[in-house]
Amino acid sequence: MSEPTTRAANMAEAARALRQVSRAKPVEILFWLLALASFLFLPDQYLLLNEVAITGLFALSLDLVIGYGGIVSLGHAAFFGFGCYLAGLLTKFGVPDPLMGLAIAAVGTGVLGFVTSFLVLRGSDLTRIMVTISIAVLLGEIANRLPGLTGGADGLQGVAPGLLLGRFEFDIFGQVAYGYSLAVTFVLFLIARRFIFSPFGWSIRAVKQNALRTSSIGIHVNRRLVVAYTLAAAYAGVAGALLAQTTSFVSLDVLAFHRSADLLLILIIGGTGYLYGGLVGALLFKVIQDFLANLTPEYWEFWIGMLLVALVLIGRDRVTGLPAMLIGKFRRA
Amino acid sequence: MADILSVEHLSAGYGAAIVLGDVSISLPEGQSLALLGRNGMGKTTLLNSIIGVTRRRAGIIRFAGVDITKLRPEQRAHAGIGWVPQERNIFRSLTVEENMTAVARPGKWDIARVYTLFPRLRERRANMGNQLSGGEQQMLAVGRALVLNPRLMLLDEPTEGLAPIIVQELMAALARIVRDEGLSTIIVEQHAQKVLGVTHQAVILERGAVVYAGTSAELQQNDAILEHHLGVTGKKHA
Amino acid sequence: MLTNLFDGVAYGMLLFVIACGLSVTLGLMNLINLAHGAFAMAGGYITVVLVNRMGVPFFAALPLAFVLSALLGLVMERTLYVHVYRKSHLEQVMFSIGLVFMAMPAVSFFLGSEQKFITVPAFLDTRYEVFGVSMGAYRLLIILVCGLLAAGLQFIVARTRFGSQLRAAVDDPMVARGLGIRVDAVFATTFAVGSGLAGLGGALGANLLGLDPTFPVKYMVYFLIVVAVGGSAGMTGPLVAAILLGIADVSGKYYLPQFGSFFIYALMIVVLLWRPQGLFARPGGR
Amino acid sequence: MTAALQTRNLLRRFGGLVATNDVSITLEQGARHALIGPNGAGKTTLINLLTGVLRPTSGTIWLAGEDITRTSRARRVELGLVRTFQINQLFPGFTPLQSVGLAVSRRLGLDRNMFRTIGSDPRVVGECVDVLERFDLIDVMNRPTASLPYGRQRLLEIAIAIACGPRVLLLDEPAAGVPEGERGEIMDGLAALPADVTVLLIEHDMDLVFRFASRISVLVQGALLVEGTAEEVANDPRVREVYLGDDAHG
Repeated sequence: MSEPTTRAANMAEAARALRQVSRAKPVEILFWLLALASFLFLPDQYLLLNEVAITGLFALSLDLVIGYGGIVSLGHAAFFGFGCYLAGLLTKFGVPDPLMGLAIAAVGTGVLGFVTSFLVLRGSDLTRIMVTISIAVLLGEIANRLPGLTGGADGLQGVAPGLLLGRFEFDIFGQVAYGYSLAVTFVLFLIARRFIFSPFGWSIRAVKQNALRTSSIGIHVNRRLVVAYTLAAAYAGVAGALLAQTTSFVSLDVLAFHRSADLLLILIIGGTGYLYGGLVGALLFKVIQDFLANLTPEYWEFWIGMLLVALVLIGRDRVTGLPAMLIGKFRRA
Repeated sequence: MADILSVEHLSAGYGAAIVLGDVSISLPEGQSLALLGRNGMGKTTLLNSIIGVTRRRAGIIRFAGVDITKLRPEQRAHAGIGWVPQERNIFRSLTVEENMTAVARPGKWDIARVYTLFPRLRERRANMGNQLSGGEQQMLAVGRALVLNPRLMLLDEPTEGLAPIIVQELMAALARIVRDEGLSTIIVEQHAQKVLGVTHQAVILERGAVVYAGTSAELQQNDAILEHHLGVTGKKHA
Repeated sequence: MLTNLFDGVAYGMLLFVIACGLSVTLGLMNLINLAHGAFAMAGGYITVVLVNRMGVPFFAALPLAFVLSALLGLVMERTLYVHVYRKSHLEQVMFSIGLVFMAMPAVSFFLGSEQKFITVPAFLDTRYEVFGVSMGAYRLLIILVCGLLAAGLQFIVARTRFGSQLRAAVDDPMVARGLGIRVDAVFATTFAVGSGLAGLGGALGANLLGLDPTFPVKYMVYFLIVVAVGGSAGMTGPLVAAILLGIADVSGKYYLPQFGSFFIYALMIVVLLWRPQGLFARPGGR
Repeated sequence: MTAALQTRNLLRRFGGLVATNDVSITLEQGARHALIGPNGAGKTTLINLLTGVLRPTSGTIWLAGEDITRTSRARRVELGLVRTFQINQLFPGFTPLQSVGLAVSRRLGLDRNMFRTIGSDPRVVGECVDVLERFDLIDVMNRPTASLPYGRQRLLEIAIAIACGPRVLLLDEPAAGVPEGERGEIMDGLAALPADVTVLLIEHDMDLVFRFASRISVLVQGALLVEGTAEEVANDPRVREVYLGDDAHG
């Protein structure tokens, strides 16, 4: 059909194009260098940064569900809270090792995600929203009704994780805590990134774009979504476990509706479907929240709500398109 | 007589797909036009563009001398275009009578007159839209367009999938509306012979373009053109 | 037992009046509006201000709650909601949650965050014993008013030209437009009336459901259940769903208090597993 | 020789309506077969039955001698029965290369891999280039699908199907919605289909049908009216009647 040389060139070009998508871009490396720098040079902010890292991981998990799987969930806190309680209880019942706790929380929450995925994957967007909210509410009710185990409304007291790697103690300044959360988030991010650019990950993105076509090329759509949902649940569980271990406290609030809703806002701020949205959004959200909470301690939610409404009405593309446009101009110049 | 409808250089489709390219047709007031062509040649898209539910790329549509290109579908209906969609699209949770009252506008066509035209509908007046046979649905779709009291009726394959006896009844009613009432009408049909006897004008569409425009009487006599554009041979230069 | 049934029916009818507007907005515009409860809250607080602060008689305040909530709904629909119909469900969810987040602090800023009670006429505090069923006068009033409203709505939807146009627009918006039905106007009207009814329900139910700034979130799922289980094909589905929900919730909390609202959520998940498109959805419906 | 695709007495009812009525159709290996018929003749229902979207009320479907009447949709694709759609079903955010790459990965059984990147297997790259060259999409392979001209998107629709490695390909109106100026590309694309792939073409454009197909089946009201060579079908009085009206020479 075409000259052998053209074919070779086409092959090389195609291989390059396929590889290039998954290659780390300089801005990504810069991002993680900045994260490392924050650990080295911002000791005053460890507590806040720890929260950012955990929330970022949690939002990354929701991004796998919404941004890649296309499933609208309003109850993702269920997995976060489940992992949180699981890790908290483990330290009380003989598994003080943080990493072991993390692993068990991941597996336990993954199982919960796997089981509930079959409820969530049925029905329309509305049904999904309701089922996801309900699962979170149900878990909240269970936690509330079992004060003997969970401490009920008073929260789980006496969470005491052991030494990290058998050497580092969680200090009150949060240095070990932040380092730990950041490292875990980084590792899980790398895994997620690998996953997303694998053929399996492509197939999940394909489902979101066009489920009909995806099934027509011979891919079992629902099985793919079950895997994505399970993985995301495990990630959320790890994020929750990190919170329990680094703050030594678990309250009913980890399962609350506003956590799921805030998480959506974080993704809207940061953008869905490119993995960094959760991390960037978490940072911006925490900064905005901090700023607003100082300004109007009781009413900051109002401004968050207004931000949400504005982002939807103006269109997030136009908001985030601005920096991209400027960068583009800068590059061309 | 002035044109009730003139379509000028219309190009339209759905989403990214372009079905019509540069189509022009016109119809004098009081006349009827048969819009012919095989399946998938753009007949329905042209009708849908006149009522305003496609994506227009270029061209204008004038109705009674007024440019209606920018009007929304409901405004076009109010201006005097009655539509019988291809799938009939009877509102299924409305009764036969409600299907008409919901859209009726004052004028000489009221529900009583539709019942006189289609006595069958009177018997079924309290039935829900989803309980009707194909023929009844088609009669209702025509009646529903009539009570809009339009100046132009658009009928999309009114006989498709109906039993011959129903087709006869329906065509007789349409002939009465077109001939005796002088209502301007466009009828989309795949089967030329069914409508050429009823209509004044005929247009054949092929792949989104007009390939024949003339009187129905002429076309009826022209076996070569009928065979060429509507038959199955498909030989371009037969 | 019967008393529970009675209370459950009152509760369910209240949920119906609040949520019925939601089912139409979902069916007609495919709009997921999680902020619907905020209109109910608005109606409740309007009544609090009118009755408790301005001394307006309770029965005069109720129609005012309807009218003002409806106006609020109309303004919001024309200025804000109209821009999100064509957006994705995710964006609709975000948008309406944003509205809820704005509504809650706004209310606590102006009116305080504690629970409010509406001063009702004394005769509504009495209870009647009929065949051993103890019936509170206030709940009787709710059943009466909501029953009349449900009947009125049923009449409007089933018998009037407006109702036919509404049903036609839900069935097939494109063809309805093509046949001259002003779908946007029908929808705006419906949105306004739905908001007004939510407001009226919020006013009537303030003392029963508990009125505080968290109201829209607390009952969000309840309203959604009415819609998701009842379907959007007509008024009957949501009414039956609301009454079943009311009875289930009241008896659940009475007989199984240790489970709280656990029962109702579990029940809903089971129902949606069994019929993902709702109990009363018509086959092939949207 | 076993037929590539065969149905026997396929029947599908919707309530009282018989949408597909006792259809028996046989496609030989490598056949170029067209299915024509007026609107509402049941062509879409037949495709849905063949691909497993609908289950037949009665009757049997064989793919290369294997009974697939009850087989799942995805499994039928794995067995080599692939379709295209009348309305484009593409991945607007992927490039043509990525779309084809996904289909190729699936066919090579690499799609369950979670940790290799999609282009790391040279077989995938090679097959992608084969398919893209075949359909003349190489020059746009790295552009987002949504930005391609409609004619190119139609070609990609077929290219993705070919990348699935079909033994039997169902083409649902490949030229629908393509502007006159871009039709040539579609014709070329159809001509470029591998000779060993059996093709069932559903199309209204008779030019295309007669140029492409060696055998034609005419479906009317759910039932097969005529089946034969292009010549036979074109000259069959019953077919003329269906297309021209009740009395073609009245």
